[in-house]
Amino acid sequence: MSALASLPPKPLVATAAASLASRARWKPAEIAFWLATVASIFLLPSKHLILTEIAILGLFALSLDLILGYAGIVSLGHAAFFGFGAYAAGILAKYGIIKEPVLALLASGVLAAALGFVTSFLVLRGSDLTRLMVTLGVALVLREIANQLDITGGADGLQGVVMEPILGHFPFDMFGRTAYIYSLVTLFVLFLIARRIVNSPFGLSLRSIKGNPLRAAAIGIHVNGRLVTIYTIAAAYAGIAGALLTQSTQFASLSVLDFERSADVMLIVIIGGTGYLYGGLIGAVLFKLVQDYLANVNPQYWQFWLGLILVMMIMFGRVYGAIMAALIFAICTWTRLPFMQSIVFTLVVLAVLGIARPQILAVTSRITERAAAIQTRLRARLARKPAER
Amino acid sequence: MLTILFDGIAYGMLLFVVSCGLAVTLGLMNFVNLAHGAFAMAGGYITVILVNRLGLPFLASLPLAFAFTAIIGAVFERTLYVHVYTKSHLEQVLFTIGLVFMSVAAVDYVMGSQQQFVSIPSYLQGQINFFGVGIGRYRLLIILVCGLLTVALQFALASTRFGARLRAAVDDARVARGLGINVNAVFAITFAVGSGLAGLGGALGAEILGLDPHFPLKFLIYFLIVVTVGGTSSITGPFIASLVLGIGDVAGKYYVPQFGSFVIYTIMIVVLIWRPQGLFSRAVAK
Amino acid sequence: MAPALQTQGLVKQFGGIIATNDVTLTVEKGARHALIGPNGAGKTTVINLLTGVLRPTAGRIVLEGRDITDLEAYKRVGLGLARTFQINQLFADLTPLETIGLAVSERMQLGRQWWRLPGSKPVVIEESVDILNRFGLTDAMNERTATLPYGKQRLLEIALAIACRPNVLLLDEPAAGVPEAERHGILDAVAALPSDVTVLLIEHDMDIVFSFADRISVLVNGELFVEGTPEEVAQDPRVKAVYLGEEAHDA
Amino acid sequence: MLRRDMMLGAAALAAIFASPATAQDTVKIGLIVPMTGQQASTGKQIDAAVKLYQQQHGTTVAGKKVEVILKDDGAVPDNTKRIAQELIVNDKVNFIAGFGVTPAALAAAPLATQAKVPLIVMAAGTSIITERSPYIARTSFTLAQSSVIIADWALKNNIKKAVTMVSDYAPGADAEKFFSDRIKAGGGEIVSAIRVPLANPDFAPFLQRAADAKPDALFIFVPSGQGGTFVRQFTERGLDKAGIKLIGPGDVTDDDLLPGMGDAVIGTVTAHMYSASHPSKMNKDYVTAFEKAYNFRPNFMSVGGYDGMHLIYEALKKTNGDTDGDKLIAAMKGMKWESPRGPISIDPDTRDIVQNIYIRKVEKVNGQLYNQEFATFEAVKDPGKTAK
Repeated sequence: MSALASLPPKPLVATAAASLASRARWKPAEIAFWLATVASIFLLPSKHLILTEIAILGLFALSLDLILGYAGIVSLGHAAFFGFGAYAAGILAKYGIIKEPVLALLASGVLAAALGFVTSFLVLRGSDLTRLMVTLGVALVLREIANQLDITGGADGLQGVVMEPILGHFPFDMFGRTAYIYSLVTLFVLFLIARRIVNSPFGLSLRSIKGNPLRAAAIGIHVNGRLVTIYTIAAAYAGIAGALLTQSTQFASLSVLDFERSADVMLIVIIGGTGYLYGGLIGAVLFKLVQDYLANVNPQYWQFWLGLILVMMIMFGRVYGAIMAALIFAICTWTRLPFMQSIVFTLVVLAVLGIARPQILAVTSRITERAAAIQTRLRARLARKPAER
Repeated sequence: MLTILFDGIAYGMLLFVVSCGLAVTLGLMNFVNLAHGAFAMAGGYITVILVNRLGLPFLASLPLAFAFTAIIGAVFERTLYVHVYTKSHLEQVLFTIGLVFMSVAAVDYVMGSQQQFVSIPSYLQGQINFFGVGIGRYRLLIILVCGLLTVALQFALASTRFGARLRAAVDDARVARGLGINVNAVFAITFAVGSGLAGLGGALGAEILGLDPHFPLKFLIYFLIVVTVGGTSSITGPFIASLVLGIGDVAGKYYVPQFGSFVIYTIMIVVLIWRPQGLFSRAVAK
Repeated sequence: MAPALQTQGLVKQFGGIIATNDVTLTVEKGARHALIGPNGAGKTTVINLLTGVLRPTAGRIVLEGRDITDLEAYKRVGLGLARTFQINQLFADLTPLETIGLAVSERMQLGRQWWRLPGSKPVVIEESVDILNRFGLTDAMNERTATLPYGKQRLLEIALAIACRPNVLLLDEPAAGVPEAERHGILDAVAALPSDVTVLLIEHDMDIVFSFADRISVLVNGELFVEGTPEEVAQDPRVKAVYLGEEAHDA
Repeated sequence: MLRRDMMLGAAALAAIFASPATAQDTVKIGLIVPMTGQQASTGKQIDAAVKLYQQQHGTTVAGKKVEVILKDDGAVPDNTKRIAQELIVNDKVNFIAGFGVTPAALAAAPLATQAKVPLIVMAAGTSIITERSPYIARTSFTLAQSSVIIADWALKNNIKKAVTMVSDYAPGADAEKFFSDRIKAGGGEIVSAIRVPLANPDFAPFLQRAADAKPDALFIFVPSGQGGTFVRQFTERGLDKAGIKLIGPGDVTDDDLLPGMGDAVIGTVTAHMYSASHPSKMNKDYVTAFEKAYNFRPNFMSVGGYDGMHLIYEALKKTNGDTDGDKLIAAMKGMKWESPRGPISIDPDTRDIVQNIYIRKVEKVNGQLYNQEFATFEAVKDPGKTAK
């Protein structure tokens, strides 16, 4: 290794710079995703209300993904920040402290961030289970506090929140159009920032901490400092999501701090996949649409089918599991099987599938292989064509 | 004063019986079974059916509740759970929450959404006055049953051949297999016993905690608190944690009712900050 | 001129077990110092104490005249103390380029910047590529670390420590687990370390130690046993009796 | 380009909203109740009663077809609000009804005003709800009604010292306030006021506190569903033998749970607007038909749903099928009819329900537990409003 070798060739540096930047480049699928959300404003006017809820949930899930997917912090109490932001926005509006929604939204985010900063020190130590329970405990204590205080309206919820028009120009309307566009814009802006964060040197250091905190410290990274930072940022995101909910529904209730809300957002992020930002968004879309569909088809027992989907997804992989669950549901629906028989039928099928799992997995993996082979062949052919021309 | 202490102990013991199955699966098998409450609920409903509909004596139905839930547990273990042992904790959470959703909806349909009550025989109702201390008979029964169980469990895990095999299987499944231990069977039995214990807890607890289809979700938090506070490396940890939480909860609600509901969460947070691995964990340097 | 690294009466107890007992060690600037000892002598514990992974029960650690006994691990790196691990501690999901780039940008205090893309600072990239080039890792720089062959991972392990641009480098058995055929690559890399970097080498393999070190300390049962030049240590009858005897016994 | 898109979208939107509501001859009712979660039993009772009403009275009124759209809100208020909004905006419902818990009703109230859609409260029982919008009418009850009446009864029956124990949320606070005020006004004393967390597994410490205060009676309000556990622990602790009377609004001896509560509850005195054993021909028919159809006993939530449907049907008859919100609410005001619970009417001033409150005692009839009515306070208005 001579002194000459220590001067790396120029093209190598260029390739390196390019490959480092490639992760942050916009991919066609991403652009398509955002175009689709813009299109939904115009194409699905009757769905704006549920879409608003999905956008808010997506932002909330994005927030959890920042700590779970990028820093490896599990949380079963993320609703603490969501709820804190929700109540903050409600109180700011109700008592006329900050009337303009966008400013109030930012203020709620800042307040939630402050809470996140303070509580972040509780999640620095301990195993996953400890973190789950400490975060859960924080959320439950907050819920109790909100229940006892007068300013939050206790168990009645915070009523009588009246929202001023956004930026003084765009009033919230009955059809939820303003609220939807407002939520989408907020989501998109925050997504851009999050995307920047996770692709930055700071984001890289988070990924290294998630992968190996011991080594991260050994190359001079202040592990706890970084964790506190990202936890605080995530808390701000969750707080803004909560504030959006309050602003679009014009009230806040104790349910914003519920355990179920924390658990749902966790499910959403895991379903959608962690550590690529879109997981939370896609998970939110899927989860909410499926839930809404099932609850409309079967208002009493939709949870049964939702549960079945989760079980199957873990047993047979996300795609195959979901398909198989959908098949079982379809069979029960089309044959108009009474619910009692549906339960029995499903349990029997589950047991059989469980016993035959190795064989089924063999089949599904073969299908995946075929699909992959076809895909590569297609790609190869597509790549060849222009060259031939 | 002493009555409050007594009630606290009874409540803690109840928490312990319902949760100890979870401590076993989580601590020994390293499996996060959030559907634990569903087994407890199954035990409760089995007792309701046996006692109220079939007219069996309450005391006789307790072991049956244990046995039936254990069988259900074993069936689920063999067909479904066995595939999920090697998955990550987060996936286990997803899987078992799915089972909870299914059980809640199914039980709601089959048994109705209203609360169910077990007909408690008259000799278990009311209080005994013991030197001025009011002692509920039913709560006394809970303490007795739970006390016996704790001793039996401790003995089974520490001093029997099965306990040794289980510990071996947990430490290193491959080595244990090499030693001729049927690891699958050991896990299945452990899981079944854990479920059975939950079922027994559900049967005993229906009277005090109330029994409705929402049970597995409503008490999930309590199970988890007991297990995390107690640590998962032994049976004594969760046992003492249950007692501390039970007495703390009851006393807190009695003396400072307006802050009553904070007590249990506060205890948990403080303990976990102080000892992140739980009160009674071996200091494992992993 | 203060020595590069010094310890005074370093003690570490785990419960009732004394892992390190009254270790007083001095590593001079620019030295190639080796710390040897039989299995379980507490060599890795010493490294963990020096780098701040563990806190000593008693004693002091001084880095270039500065007391770092109570300093957190990451701050010691900033002061120029870097290490490698006996078992690879890498970032499985990152590429070697990202890994080294991360260390370089952290050293330049750029790691908290969240608004910049990692590829946008030419200084960082040039230095990263330079380091990768020196360790022959440029071919694989864009692959996931977890998919690299073991030998390459081992090189990355050392390159990563170098990327911290240390004044004092602690090498914990750099050649551990590397097949004979790939060994010389590692040893070359170690031998090519800049001469102004002080190196403390923890090693098991006597060939490596004697070909590399200009000073050797022998650790037995957590205590410093003998210290001297390679010749002195090799001649020392007590070392022969205790250390080499055990080594022969092991084999 | 973007501008053109927006214009296009706006045009599409305008077209959708401008188009006349499809099928003018259908009247749609959005029924939002908790069908899952802890309040699920409320939803199931109401849903069953609504279905029964339609079976008995047909699905056509004033020449229009009445369609009920059932939605589950899980008693989560932001769900309730969103669902209500969707029903109004997308399904163009003419009524929204149901509402298992107070926060859910409060969340939806502004929508009723904005959209001028009548909102029928079939369950939630806090006084203030009907004041939140001029389009709200209630067919359930208010806690103030039963709490004040049971206080009157207690004073008459020589209960001077009472302990109140209520669940810590709005209806509980209402119950506590109206009962305490009445008792104090009548020369009685509240020795201890205990608030129990809403989600509470064990009543032991609170009951011990109540026992230690040695009152003549314990006034209890817990949401329906928790009553059973409570009463059993009450007797387990021997409070009944210590001579403490258990009194309260009827939620604690909910007909839905009463059959399974066991003999412990016998003797509990409550004030409420409905008992499944109300001795009228109409009620007997109602209970028989209900039990035949669903295999469980109707409770006070069910009559809230049943009468809510009746109110909607009658209002439609009066307006001759006109679904204008103002006209419908006007038609509802002052409406009187005979319900399974007895004679009831809608107060023309407050749109709240006026009904008889019965004092009942739990007894065993033919081996089954029932709330047997033994005294009646006629045409009770909501004291929460008259007090003002």
